Amino acid sequence: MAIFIDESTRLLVQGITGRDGSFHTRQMMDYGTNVVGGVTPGKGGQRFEGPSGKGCPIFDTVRQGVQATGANASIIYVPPAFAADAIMEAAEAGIPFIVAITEGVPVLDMTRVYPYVVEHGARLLGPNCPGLLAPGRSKVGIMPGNIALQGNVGVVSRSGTLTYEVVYQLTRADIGQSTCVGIGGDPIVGTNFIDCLAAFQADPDTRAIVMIGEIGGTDEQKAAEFIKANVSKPVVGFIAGQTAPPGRRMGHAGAIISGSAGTAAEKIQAFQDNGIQVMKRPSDVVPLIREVI
Amino acid sequence: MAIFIDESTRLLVQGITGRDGSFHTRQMMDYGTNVVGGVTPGKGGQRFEGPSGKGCPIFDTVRQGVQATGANASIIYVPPAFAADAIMEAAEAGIPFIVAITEGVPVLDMTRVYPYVVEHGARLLGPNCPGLLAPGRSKVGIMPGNIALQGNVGVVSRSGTLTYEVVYQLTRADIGQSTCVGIGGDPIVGTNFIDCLAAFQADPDTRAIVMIGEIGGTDEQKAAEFIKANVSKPVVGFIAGQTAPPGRRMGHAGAIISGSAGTAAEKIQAFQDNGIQVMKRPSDVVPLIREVI
Amino acid sequence: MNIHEYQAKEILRAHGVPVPPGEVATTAQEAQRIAAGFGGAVVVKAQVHAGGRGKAGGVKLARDAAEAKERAGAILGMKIKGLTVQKVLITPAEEIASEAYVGVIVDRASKSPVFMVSRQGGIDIEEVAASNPDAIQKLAVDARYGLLPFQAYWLATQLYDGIAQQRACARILRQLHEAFVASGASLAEINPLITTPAGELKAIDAKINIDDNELDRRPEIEALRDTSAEPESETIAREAGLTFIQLEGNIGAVVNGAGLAMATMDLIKFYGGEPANFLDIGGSSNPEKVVNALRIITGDPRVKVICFNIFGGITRCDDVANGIVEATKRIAIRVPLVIRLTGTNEEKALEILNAAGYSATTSMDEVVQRAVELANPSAGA
Amino acid sequence: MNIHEYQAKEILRAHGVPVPPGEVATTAQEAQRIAAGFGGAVVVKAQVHAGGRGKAGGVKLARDAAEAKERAGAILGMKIKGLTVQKVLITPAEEIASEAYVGVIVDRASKSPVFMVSRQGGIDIEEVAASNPDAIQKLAVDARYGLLPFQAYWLATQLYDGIAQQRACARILRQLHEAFVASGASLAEINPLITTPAGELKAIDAKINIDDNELDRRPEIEALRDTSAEPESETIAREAGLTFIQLEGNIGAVVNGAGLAMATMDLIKFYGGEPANFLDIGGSSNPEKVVNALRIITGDPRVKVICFNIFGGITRCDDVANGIVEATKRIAIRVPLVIRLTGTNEEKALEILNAAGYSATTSMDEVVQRAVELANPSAGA
Repeated sequence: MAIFIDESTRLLVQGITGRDGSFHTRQMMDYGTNVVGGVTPGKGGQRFEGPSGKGCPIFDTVRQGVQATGANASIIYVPPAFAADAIMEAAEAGIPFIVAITEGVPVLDMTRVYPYVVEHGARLLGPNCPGLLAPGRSKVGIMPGNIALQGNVGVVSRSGTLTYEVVYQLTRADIGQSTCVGIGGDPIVGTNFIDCLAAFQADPDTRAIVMIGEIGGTDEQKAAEFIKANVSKPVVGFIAGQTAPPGRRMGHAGAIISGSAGTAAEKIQAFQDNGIQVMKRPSDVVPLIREVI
Repeated sequence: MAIFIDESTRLLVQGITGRDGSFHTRQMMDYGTNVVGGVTPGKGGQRFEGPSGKGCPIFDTVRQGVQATGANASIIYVPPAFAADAIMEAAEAGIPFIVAITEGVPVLDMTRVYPYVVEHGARLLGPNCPGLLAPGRSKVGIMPGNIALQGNVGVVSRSGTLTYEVVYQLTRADIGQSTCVGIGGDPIVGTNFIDCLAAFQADPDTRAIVMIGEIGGTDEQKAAEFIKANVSKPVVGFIAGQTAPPGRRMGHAGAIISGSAGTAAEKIQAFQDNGIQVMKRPSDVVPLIREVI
Repeated sequence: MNIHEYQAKEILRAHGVPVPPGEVATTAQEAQRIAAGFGGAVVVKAQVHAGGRGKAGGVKLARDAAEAKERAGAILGMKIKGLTVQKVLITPAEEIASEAYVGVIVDRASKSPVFMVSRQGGIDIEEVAASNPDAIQKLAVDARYGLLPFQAYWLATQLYDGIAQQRACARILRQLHEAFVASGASLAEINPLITTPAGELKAIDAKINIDDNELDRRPEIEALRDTSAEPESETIAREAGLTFIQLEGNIGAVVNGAGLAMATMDLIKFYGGEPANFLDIGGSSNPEKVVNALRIITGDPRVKVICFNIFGGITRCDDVANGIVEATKRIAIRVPLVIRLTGTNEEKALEILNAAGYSATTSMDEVVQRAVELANPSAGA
Repeated sequence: MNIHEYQAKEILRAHGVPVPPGEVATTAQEAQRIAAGFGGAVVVKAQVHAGGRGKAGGVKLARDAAEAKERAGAILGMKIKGLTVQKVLITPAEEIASEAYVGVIVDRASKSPVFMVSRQGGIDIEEVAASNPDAIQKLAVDARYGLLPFQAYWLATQLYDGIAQQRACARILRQLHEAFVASGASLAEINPLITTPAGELKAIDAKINIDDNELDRRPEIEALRDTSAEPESETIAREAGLTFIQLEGNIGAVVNGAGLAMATMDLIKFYGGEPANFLDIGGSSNPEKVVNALRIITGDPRVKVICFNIFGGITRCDDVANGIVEATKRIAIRVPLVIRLTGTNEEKALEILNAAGYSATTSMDEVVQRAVELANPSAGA
């Protein structure tokens, strides 16, 4: 088992013929993900050639792609100006799980996209996220497949490359993962920590959880309270930005400290108050996870 | 029992100080409706004086009115330009049952209002409707109270004054009504025939139903199918506009025949096909209802 | 409210839709001058609020300016479905490779604007709907979001195969939707949307109907009303806040409420009479409305009796009674009035009428039967 | 992106908000001339991207044009939170009966724009939030519907008691919301919104922050960027597609991803070092970005070592390696480079680096410890 994706995932790639879309589609095919089709307006009817004889048909619209392939998940690599539309197109076509990799989506677009996705009964992961990886089963996103190892630790993170770092540390120590999920660092994302924590709690293959937060907002504090109330599995946490100067934006929209809300100290305190073991540096994940499983 | 309203209805009147609002508030108070407050921006804090020592406080906003009075229904008499906003205000304030009397609401306004009301878990009756009357119990609208008689026939109609005509015929024949509902003739209304038919079917005090439709659209045809499938109580039907010339708009937006859809003949056929007794003229309601109860 | 083709095209043009140029002429000479300005072949199109202009001979090709003058001369003044043509639109003739239909209406069932598109353009969408419903693709627009780009593109893929035309069509659909919303329309359609031999998309004919309820807040749209294109009695009625439709019979009817008015017409026919009109004085009562109603009805020489059927609700019977009394003072009414009044303030109304020498009944059957007898003494009820 | 007060006011004015007149001066003479044009007392306000201008002495009242010249002379060139004031706004002094706060931000928790209003205007809303949270009323706006009239009116009733001011405020709130959406803002506020002794509402100070992601589709907003009001290195970085923040230490860092970059800074501190910067080369890899990153970092004389921490995902390690090799050809790099590369195309990257004489590790702890040692030989890890 894994969360959100597994061997039955039938993936459609929106923006399959772009630079990033085509590169990562090949990577996903290589990993064994069942990529059933791609979407690029005007290229419907063509075929996408993947590695080792793999490939898939290309469609003009998601609706056509779903009708032809029975896709049940979609991943989006289109440029930011078109990302909101692509997400809504996937939701309207009945795709239940949508991953938006695209970075730079205007947040006001997301204020309309989010309710649209909810109304259509879909789950959105991202935008501005690395997607997710169920090691040995399916990869939907851009996480390097070779750094992960199948196992029983669930990883959830607001960051992209920092997630890889933690996963890499676990794998080098021979600690496998059930699913690694990057939820994205934008102010409005479709899936938050709590959604993932609840899914990991329900997943019989997950025995412990690593949660990687960063400065800005109060999602980690809320997640910590949720963990105390609803998660019986052990959780290890990390907060990036402990030494960031206050009041400056650190790269993504999420990483900003305004006033007293959202500092690393506050979040670490919330972790400690709710029984979550706190990592001082990424490599601490290994001893802390070893302690709990 | 009655449908949608009863003795526990606590009514707020939006537009209480206008010509129509103040007149009909007095009529409703006279009838015994529990009018708990009114709303007119800028007149908050004043008092509305009703008949025979009755009266109620006036508020600037619906939210304030609901907080102060615990209102659970609202009726709207504001001018058409403000009606959409008034309906949404009532829904947002948590009013579960909203009656919009206002005639002339732009239909594009309603395309946004309808989903808003649904999202807020409210029921809207109207707009451009006469409201409803549960004889002897409560009156929320503009139907003349003195033409109705408490009893066991449910009346539902797309028309205003034609409803009064039918109710009047019943009362003169000493046949009482459980609730008389005018759903309004606009293209987009909050409550349709089927909603009312389902409520009458569930209402133990209703033993037979009179349904008054008119030319235009396919609501009567759908209602007829619904009746066959879901309504065990006897239904008597009427369609206005049997002699209307095709292609002309007959007063309200609803009453237009375009192409072959929505003619009186088609609707009468649908009634007959689904076991509904058809009245040739309004006064036929009496013998037909006598037959079935 | 109906507006003319040339007005609808102006609105679409303002929203970016590719509409070929066109100018309106009210005389044959003007048509000639406009056609000469365009050069080459033009189409002369009757501007009239009626469907089926083409079949009625209201749309003609002219090879040159001289022929345009001749065509315009023939079309101007002709009657189409009872309406006199007073304006023609002159527009350059276009070469057509294919024709599509695109339109948007407010749909009762989905409570939304619904787009309809079809590769079968150039004929009435109702005909396509009847003969080949599968040739129409529909899409409901959630008004909270508007027509989304992917939806416009999907519709476009139903009409065109190449990406260039799909993109052009998607753009036109979004512009059409903007025009629809901005003008408070209940219907907006382009039919045909042609493809030229060079692959360009152009809107060759267009129709926009406006929701009457939008006019108060859109004076620029209200200003498009062409009162010369509708019967005068209907113009007077509308300005008086009445809904009036002229019919062929001899029994004038004054009723409050559209449903009751239709039922009254039906009942007149039921008892063997013929209604002279549909007239709804509406929900909000005002004695002046009654005066205007009587003025309009008495203007029809065929009317032999006037039948009031008023059921008071928001309309108050006393206001109507006052209107009747007032009207008899100001207008010479030479036909009998038969009156039915029931509902709000009924007693006051009866007092007012009795004081002025009128009687009234409370029965709709009775008043209609009486009217039929008076209109046509030979016919029994 | 931050814009200046005078720019924010221009946007609000364009949406109908009552904003008193104002002009920008870059010299004391110009300030005098503008003040003379207004006549009477004016306020001279530093235009700088930093909060707390008033406390820092950047906002001064001047009774006449001569005093305005003097005040402007004192404010122009002063430093507020490290930023030099290069422009002042001159605006007529207003009589104030009361001050309110109105603002709208994008809120993570409700995933919506949220309005905040308070009768306690003229001070930072953060202070009010801390000292008297009940003095702030909030309302989330469903972006599918926008700020509805009744919502604006409800907010207005929280600030004003009379209907005239409530209506005026509701109108301003709707205009503020329009400006917020039209400019792609993440924050828009009027503070204070004053009431004059005559009862008029006026926006006396305004702030709008723009979502950087909106700039591509809003060139007119991008054009408001004042690069003279930000550190030059940050301007260069932004134009190169990098996120760069200057810090105080001596270890330059080049990282991909904001989270990993922050974690790298944290780890530098953990091992006793001090980061010289935050630098994120972003998600989409391009060798040129690495060249630019090295160019910026090597421009800082304090930097003693440059630490690469790259974990390839959408960024490909070989692109980064190519960038490093390319940069060493084009820039004289006088400090040691320590490199960590893991992930997508890691092997190719190592080949490229080895061929150019560089080595790399795959351990973040190792590379950071090495950097700290090189920067500060006396401090042990």
